[in-house]
Amino acid sequence: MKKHYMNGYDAVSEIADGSTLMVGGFGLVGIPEQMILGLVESGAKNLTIISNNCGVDDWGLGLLLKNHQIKKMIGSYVGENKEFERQVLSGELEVELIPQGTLAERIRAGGAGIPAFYTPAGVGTKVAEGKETRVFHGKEYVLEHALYADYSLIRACLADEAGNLIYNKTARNFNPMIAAAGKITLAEVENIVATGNLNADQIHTPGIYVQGLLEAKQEKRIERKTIRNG
Amino acid sequence: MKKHYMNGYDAVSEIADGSTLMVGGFGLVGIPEQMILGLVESGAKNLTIISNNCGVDDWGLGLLLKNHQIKKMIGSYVGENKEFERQVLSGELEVELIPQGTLAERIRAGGAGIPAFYTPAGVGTKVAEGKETRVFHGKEYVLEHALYADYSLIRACLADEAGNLIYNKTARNFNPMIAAAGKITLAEVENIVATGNLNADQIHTPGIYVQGLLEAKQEKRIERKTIRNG
Amino acid sequence: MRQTKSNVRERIARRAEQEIKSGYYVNLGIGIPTLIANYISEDKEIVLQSENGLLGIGEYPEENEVDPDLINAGKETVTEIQGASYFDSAESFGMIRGGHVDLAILGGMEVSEEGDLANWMIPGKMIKGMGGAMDLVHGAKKITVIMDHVNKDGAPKIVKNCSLPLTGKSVVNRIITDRAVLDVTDNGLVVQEIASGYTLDDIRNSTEPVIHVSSTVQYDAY
Amino acid sequence: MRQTKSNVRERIARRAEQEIKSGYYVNLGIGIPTLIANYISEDKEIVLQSENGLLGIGEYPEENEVDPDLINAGKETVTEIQGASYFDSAESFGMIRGGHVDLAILGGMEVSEEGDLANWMIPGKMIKGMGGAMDLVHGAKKITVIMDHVNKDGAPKIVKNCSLPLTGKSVVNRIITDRAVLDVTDNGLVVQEIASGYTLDDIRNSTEPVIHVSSTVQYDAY
Repeated sequence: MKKHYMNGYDAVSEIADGSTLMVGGFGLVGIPEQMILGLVESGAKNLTIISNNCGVDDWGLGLLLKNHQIKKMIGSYVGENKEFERQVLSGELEVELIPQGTLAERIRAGGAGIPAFYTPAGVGTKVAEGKETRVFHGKEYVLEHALYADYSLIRACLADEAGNLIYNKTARNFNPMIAAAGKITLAEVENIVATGNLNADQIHTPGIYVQGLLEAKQEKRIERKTIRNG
Repeated sequence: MKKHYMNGYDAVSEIADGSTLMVGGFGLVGIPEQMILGLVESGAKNLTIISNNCGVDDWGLGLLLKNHQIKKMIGSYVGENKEFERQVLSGELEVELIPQGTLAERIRAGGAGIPAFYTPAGVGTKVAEGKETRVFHGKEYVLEHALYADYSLIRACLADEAGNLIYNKTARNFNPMIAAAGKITLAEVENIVATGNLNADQIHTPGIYVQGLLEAKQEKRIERKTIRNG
Repeated sequence: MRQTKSNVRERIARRAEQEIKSGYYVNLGIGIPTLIANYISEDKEIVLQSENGLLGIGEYPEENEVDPDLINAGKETVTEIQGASYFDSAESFGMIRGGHVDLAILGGMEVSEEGDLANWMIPGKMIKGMGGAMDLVHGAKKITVIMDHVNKDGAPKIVKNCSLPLTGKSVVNRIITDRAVLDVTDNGLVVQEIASGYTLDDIRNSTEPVIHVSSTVQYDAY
Repeated sequence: MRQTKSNVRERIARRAEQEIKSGYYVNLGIGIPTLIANYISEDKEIVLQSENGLLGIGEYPEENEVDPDLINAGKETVTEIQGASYFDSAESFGMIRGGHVDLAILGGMEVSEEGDLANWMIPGKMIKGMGGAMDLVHGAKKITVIMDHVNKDGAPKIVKNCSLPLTGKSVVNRIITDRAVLDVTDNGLVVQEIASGYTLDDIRNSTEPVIHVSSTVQYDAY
């Protein structure tokens, strides 16, 4: 039995100023919508956010940005909104950009007890500047370190009371690795079912990684609706 | 559409003497039974086998051992059979023992394009002798390298024609990582269904890792049958 | 014939489609490369990989098929083909980095004669991030870059050394432009095909580095 | 009272069970530690991890429940509890190495006063391999070793320095034997409990390193 939260604010209200948070999602897909709204409500400040993207002007992590709650953003593709650009240029917001695969692997490493690994991405570019590189099998690789978080906020489709999670389609993205890399992992899910109702072969995130559950309806805003015969 | 093989011999007949093979399974669970029998038939020699265990006297990789087809065994727990011991003591068989988690991670690294990583397992023991170690966050880690194979022989429960695989219970074990780490990956499965009949959210091994399929009935021998009221 | 912008894009996309062989697993970059999917011959069996965790991108959905949880790496709503699979981002980039994707077709701002690629940032402009491009250029078995042969000012985009920040060093195998197809080889750039409407001299004059000509070069190729 | 071998095992297992708190994820090593599962109090909610890819080991199966594809790390047929999940070996050891398992209870041949553990090989005897033990000792949040206090010849198994090849250096947090419970601390070994039938002197005489006594030491503890 994992702890249940009443709403987004309830889930995140203990997150202190200055915390490092990992937040699941790719674009607006698979983001913990209500927990992000809860953070807006709690007003936690000086947050370091590790997430692939930073939302849009009026949704997702963009809301925290607008509210000046983010001190540093670590991601692979940001700047989908004007406010992001403004805060970076004015020096209010620190940004660290990481190749997407390196970001995924660094988060995975954090959850899996691997402190560092070598990867080819970024070799010979700004990304590898000042970092150790090494040649294996005649090719150059750069040493990258694990990422960790005080809290991981993720979203899944289904959970059982034991905290086992199942994701829907491309809403899986960074969520499983982020689940494992947080000291405390809170999962926002569309439905919680009784333990025993999920097939053990089909669990994407085992309950061992999850400390709390929030059942909440999702808006699931679409960034770029593209239609076949549109 | 992946290539289909008629039987175990058909699947492995092109494997040349001196090849490096990864073979899925933990104990006798999740091993590609018919492809191992096919190798006995083909007689391929001087094989380097990377697999968690080495079968038992009369089943699994133990059959290749008995037939003197293995030059070197890389695994984490071997010696479940007398013949293994005899060949090691007589110098016929080379053995490299690796902590099980390091073995799993080195195979995963091979498939995922990570040439090397740091891990705590084995630090301060024989396993780390002669290897580079480094301190991260005050703890010592040892550098371990990716493993690769010419052929990966794995077993799954279900496949579709596109090579997507689903495993059953603890028969999953090393199979997914081994699937990704082989130049050529051949999957022995209990049933092949038409493409479109598997749920895309439930695939354990995406078809991109699989080059050939063999549908075959499995004996599934049990090493230690333990019964509640036995 | 004066080419419109959409003519040019279609010409490049149709030529790029020929790079894709039946049985290939392919990653098409965000933007123009994505358009290539519209031109893939129906008799080819192709699986498109999306780095956000989908193998088997289908067509854009009908209005009633739209699933907000199903997008491509460009964040467009898509569908899945039969035989598709979903996975997390670490698996997706393991798949890319591990050399399992046969071909990636990416856009480019500049390509050097040694195959360096710059396609992710312009100094002074807002940095958006490299997304998955830096992983893709080191992972896929073959990297093809598609772009206009020259920039808006008519200056070459194929250069001796990239002036923009690099996405990857020595990573490009083939360049397909509206004017030519060039391979990056150990002996420098080799022209394989010249598009209709252009001469070898046109290509030489609009390409900064020295180019070599393949013994099997095709004129009026596309 | 003279202890039979099975008496001794049961005593150790019952005491070790007290280490397991409700809500814990626990890995029980192969062999004697596996027996602890039989003594886990029913009012505790415990999830047992098996490094071959199962979270939620259940009881041994009834004859008609046996699934050859469902075993524990000791290769015994088992069942799954409600809420179980299966995963691959890389995920399983990521779970272990990443510090997500609350407690691992392992068998031991020797433990040193600094918490070094030797439990995987005896020189001169056939090497079977370390299996997952070297990963477990660095991963679980707490490592408890259970073993007889002395070997067959009556010699201490808790030693100043291990003579056998190590499984891990400075990894053991607590030792539970048939005679005592000892913690490995920065100030050396500290006796926390003494089993009935033994005195503090008995423990001192059968333990090679100097031992300290906790201010809250319990006698006749189990």
